[in-house]
Amino acid sequence: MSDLLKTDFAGIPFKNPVVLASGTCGFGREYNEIFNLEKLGGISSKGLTLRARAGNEGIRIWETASGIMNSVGLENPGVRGFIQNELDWINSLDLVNIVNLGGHSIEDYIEGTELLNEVRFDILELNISCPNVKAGGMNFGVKTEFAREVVRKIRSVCRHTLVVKLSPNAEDIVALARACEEEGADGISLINTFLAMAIDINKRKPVFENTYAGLSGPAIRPIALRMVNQVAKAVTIPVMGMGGITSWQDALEFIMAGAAVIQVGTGSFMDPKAAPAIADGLESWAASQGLGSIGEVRGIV
Amino acid sequence: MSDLLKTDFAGIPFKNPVVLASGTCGFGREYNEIFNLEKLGGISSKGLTLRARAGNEGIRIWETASGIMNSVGLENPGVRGFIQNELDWINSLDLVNIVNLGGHSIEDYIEGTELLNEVRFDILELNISCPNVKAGGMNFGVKTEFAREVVRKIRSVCRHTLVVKLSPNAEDIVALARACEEEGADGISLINTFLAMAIDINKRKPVFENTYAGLSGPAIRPIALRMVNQVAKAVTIPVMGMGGITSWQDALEFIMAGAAVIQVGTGSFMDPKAAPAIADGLESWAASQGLGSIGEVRGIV
Amino acid sequence: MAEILSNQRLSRDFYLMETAFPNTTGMGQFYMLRAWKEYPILSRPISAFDAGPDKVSFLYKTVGTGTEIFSRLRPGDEITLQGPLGNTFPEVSGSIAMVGGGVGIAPFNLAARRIKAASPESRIDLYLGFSDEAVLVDQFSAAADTVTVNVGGFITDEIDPSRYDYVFTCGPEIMMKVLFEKCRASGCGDKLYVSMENRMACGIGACLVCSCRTVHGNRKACKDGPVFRAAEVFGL
Amino acid sequence: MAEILSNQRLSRDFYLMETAFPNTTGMGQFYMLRAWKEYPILSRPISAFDAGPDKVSFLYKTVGTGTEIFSRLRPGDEITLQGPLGNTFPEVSGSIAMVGGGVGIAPFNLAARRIKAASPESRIDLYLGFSDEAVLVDQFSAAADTVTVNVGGFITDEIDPSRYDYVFTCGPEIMMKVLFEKCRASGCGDKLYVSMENRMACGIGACLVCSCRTVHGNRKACKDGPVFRAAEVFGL
Ligand SMILES: Cc1cc2nc3c(=O)[nH]c(=O)nc-3n(C[C@H](O)[C@H](O)[C@H](O)COP(=O)(O)OP(=O)(O)OC[C@H]3O[C@@H](n4cnc5c(N)ncnc54)[C@H](O)[C@@H]3O)c2cc1C
Ligand SMILES: Cc1cc2nc3c(=O)[nH]c(=O)nc-3n(C[C@H](O)[C@H](O)[C@H](O)COP(=O)(O)OP(=O)(O)OC[C@H]3O[C@@H](n4cnc5c(N)ncnc54)[C@H](O)[C@@H]3O)c2cc1C
Ligand SMILES: Cc1cc2nc3c(=O)[nH]c(=O)nc-3n(C[C@H](O)[C@H](O)[C@H](O)COP(=O)(O)O)c2cc1C
Ligand SMILES: Cc1cc2nc3c(=O)[nH]c(=O)nc-3n(C[C@H](O)[C@H](O)[C@H](O)COP(=O)(O)O)c2cc1C
Ligand code: FES
Ligand code: FES
Repeated sequence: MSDLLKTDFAGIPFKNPVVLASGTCGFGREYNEIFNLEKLGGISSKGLTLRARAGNEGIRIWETASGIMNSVGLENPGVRGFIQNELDWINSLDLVNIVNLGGHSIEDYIEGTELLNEVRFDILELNISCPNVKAGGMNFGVKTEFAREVVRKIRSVCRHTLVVKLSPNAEDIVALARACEEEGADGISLINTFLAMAIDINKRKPVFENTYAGLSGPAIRPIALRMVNQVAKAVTIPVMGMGGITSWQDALEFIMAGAAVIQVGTGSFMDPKAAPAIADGLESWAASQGLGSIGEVRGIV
Repeated sequence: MSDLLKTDFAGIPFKNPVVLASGTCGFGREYNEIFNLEKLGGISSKGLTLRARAGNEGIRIWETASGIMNSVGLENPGVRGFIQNELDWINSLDLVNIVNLGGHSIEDYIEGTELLNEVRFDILELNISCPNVKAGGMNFGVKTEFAREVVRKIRSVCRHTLVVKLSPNAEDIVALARACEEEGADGISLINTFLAMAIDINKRKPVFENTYAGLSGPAIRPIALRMVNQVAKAVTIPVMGMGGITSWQDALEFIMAGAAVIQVGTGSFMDPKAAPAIADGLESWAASQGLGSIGEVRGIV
Repeated sequence: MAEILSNQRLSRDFYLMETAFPNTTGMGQFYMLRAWKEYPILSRPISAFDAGPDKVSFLYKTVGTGTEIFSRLRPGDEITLQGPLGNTFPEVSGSIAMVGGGVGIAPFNLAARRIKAASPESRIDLYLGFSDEAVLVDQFSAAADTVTVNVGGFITDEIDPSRYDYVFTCGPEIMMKVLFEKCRASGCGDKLYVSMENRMACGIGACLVCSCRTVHGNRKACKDGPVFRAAEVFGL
Repeated sequence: MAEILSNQRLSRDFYLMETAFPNTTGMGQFYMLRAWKEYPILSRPISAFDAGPDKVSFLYKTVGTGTEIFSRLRPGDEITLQGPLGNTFPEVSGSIAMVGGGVGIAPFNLAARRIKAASPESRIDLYLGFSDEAVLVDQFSAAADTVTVNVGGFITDEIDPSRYDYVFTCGPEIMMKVLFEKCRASGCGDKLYVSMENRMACGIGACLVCSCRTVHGNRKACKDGPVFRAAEVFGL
């Protein structure tokens, strides 16, 4: 791989701007059996919470037109479990190690961040937006002022590069992104899943036990792209864009819209090698256009 | 057609709850050549503005994964043109005649409403949410307090049954719906299209001249359904639900989520007879379940 | 629903598909074609290449999702046809040139045949421009008096519009504009009729996504067109 | 990519599809199948019905979009197979019952053959429950010692679990639970192995949408399963 795709993100060098999205790739071990993970720029871990969680009951996945709804509910081994069993392995790989942290209360976020302060990785991706946790996890990502408060508190303790992951369910995603920047976030990633619903008409009940669940995939790509464009124009910190990216052409749209790095989630379910194929495709395109660096087309729209 | 599907909506009787959505069916003449429009409960006219508009330049339609983006920009003959050339014909049909009114300023809305006060039709559907009009049309539908102001002013002049059509781009769609109810709206319809974006990577430019355009179709159905459910639970006035409905099963999900009436937009492009097929399908289902009325399952989720 | 009678590959990306469908199609009219249920959303507008009482055939080029699905259909498969839709080329007689670029040649088989049938004394010269490989030249030759083929160049270079009473054209917008300028330059811009291939959704005049700006205000490409006087759409 | 060798309709909604694919598939393992590009999003998990060094075949039932696309594939078409995935039934010997309900019978052709090949002295009784029409009974008969077929009733009524060293089952969750209760009642709940058909997205253990609650905490149906001791998943 040439240098065409090298990307600096808030001082962290990515060999290419392609990252596996949180929650869709575990801690990378499984995909590493399918392709060499080091072909990618980075990986974002399954969303961690301070304590281990068993996740939600009932159906966790439902297909919709060009989308999927999930209600995993942050099943994860907890920050300590992650540090014990996964961290060293990910650190042994030559890629950017992004740790995704979710939470249900500011206290949990802070304690999780403090535990993570003690270990080495590249970026903390603060998920203030998981729609599958009933107990309020959502609210931090909806109202600008709640988001501001979490980011301020986490920033004051966090020793890592801090990226805040935004929810498309935010009331005003642009204002919220600006608040994150003001509070010292080093970058923004967006979008998490859309709050959505499905009903089983035979049972006359919601499909999901939590009634609502999170929609991702190509269906929502045009909305995600618009939000990435709006946010990238509004902040000066770099942006990681995601939402329905399945091909290098999709990825390029996000880059042209202003994303420095892109993440691939649902796309990996359609083709487990989607992410490395996107990196290859971007590189061929950049070469074919005679670019010196992919950065030349970033944000040109 | 039996009485199974009869639906009262804010005192207006619908023979069935299936309506063609604004902007996707002109003023009904073309679809009436394909099926008998009177098979439907109603039709919502192309969005009118006080004065005739030529609409937007450039590409107006773009396909996305299970969705379409449009940027028609309210091309319409104006309220007077509509009254002169279309109204009598629609009134001659046995169905609920819904007139959709858009606007760019409160003054225009008021003047349009006053002109419409002079003529006969069943429901005024106030579109406070068209994303394709640069000059602010959007804002009324985003912020609760702006919406409240328009609805208050229009309510004070409007002599027709007033339904307010909400945008999924609203900051807080539930609060906004409540504000509409408080200001005297007789019903709510939702959702209009999602603000979205597409980029032509070869031209390195947005596909649409206005950069953003409105996303509709099955792609956004799960989000629309969630919003309809939230709004239907939050207000006591009746709700018209729409967003990606293509089959009677989809329609039934919206009804179970709380919609009294449903509208079909993009679905008609997939099958021009989608709307009457939905009415037939709902009726067979209601009969097969031994219901006395479709109202028995409304809002049961 | 119509049954596919044949679906033949003519070149790298041109196909000819014949379907069983009762119709009375005018020259220049099109159908909305759909060979899938949910994905993609929109049906695809394709001109009638030929049409008899119970058959319609289509000449199409694979450019994306929809046309690629068409190319995989086999005899016996079903396809949904909505149409015929739109207006027709004017039923004129005299000496007529028909200039097609790429798959824009499609309507001129039917157009040439129809005009010849109505006024056998008319003279029809076909100009067909291809980017890599000519197709169906024999078939077109049987329909017209002469056929001029250009591969890889500019078909508009081959024609002298002043020699004709009418010129019909269909193809890339840029080609049609060049031809219009050529006609205008030789003082006969009003002879030229164009078939506009705007993107469409409903195909029947209800949604206004296909609007053409014309000197007489907006017109719907699907219903008022696809055929317009060139001066109406390019004369602005 | 694998080539379809045959794709045969067996009854109203059961199909047997044979594909050319090099593999070493264990009994009870499955593949993620995909015969489309973008729509629907997810690939479909289907158990191996039979597997040789360079062929895998699948017994499937058409229930929705994905399986209907499979049913339209013809010999020579291509399909994407990801796998083999998941764990296998335990390699046991002795007297073994295999109880399949509906298309849940699929894994037991391979399972019966593999166990017979490894320990020819083992006795295998197959119990196949169908809702409307029995299929492939000859093929199953060749793989096992006895085959008991039930159409339209409860296959779980036919079996006396206490007669067996092991019982394997796959089918609707309600059927598997009934069987587990039956085994437990006759004091042999620990003999029973179930294959769980949870909804899946990644199929490889990365996304956690297929989690099973077990007595040992969550397990991934796609990676730790699909085969579990029944007492682990139903014994809660
Ligand atoms: C009235 C009319 C008659 C037509 N007649 C024919 C015909 O006889 N034969 C034929 O092959 N084609 C014809 N077309 C064009 C044809 O409709 C498009 O090529 C087709 O819709 C592309 O579909 P797709 O899914 O394969 O491509 P998509 O995946 O939708 O798009 C692939 C490429 O085609 C472009 N495209 C998409 N829609 C159109 C369109 N409406 N016009 C021009 N470019 C488009 C896109 O920008 C993209 O670059 C006609 C179009 C119209 C409006
Ligand atoms: C490990 C495993 C092995 C399987 N082996 C086989 C097999 O050998 N043969 C076979 O025919 N099927 C098998 N299945 C079930 C098969 O995966 C589903 O029937 C298939 O995914 C349905 O896809 P569809 O697009 O046709 O239906 P959809 O349109 O997705 O759904 C149609 C109906 O099927 C139900 N459904 C969807 N996915 C599943 C699922 N994973 N499990 C149960 N019900 C579901 C839906 O609720 C719906 O009612 C297996 C499933 C798993 C998890
Ligand atoms: C099964 C699943 C699990 C997810 N879990 C998490 C998570 O734990 N933390 C998080 O920040 N985002 C999570 N997400 C959201 C994705 O990281 C991503 O933001 C979203 O799916 C949009 O991208 P996509 O359309 O490419 O999937 C999850 C998504 C899916 C589909
Ligand atoms: C081409 C097009 C034009 C539209 N024009 C209008 C309009 O003039 N006024 C309006 O209120 N909604 C308009 N809409 C929005 C639809 O009425 C509807 O709210 C939206 O498309 C979601 O429903 P659907 O997914 O069934 O299409 C338009 C939608 C489309 C696709
Ligand atoms: S395509 Fe709908 S009006 Fe022409
Ligand atoms: S399907 Fe993804 S973990 Fe099992």
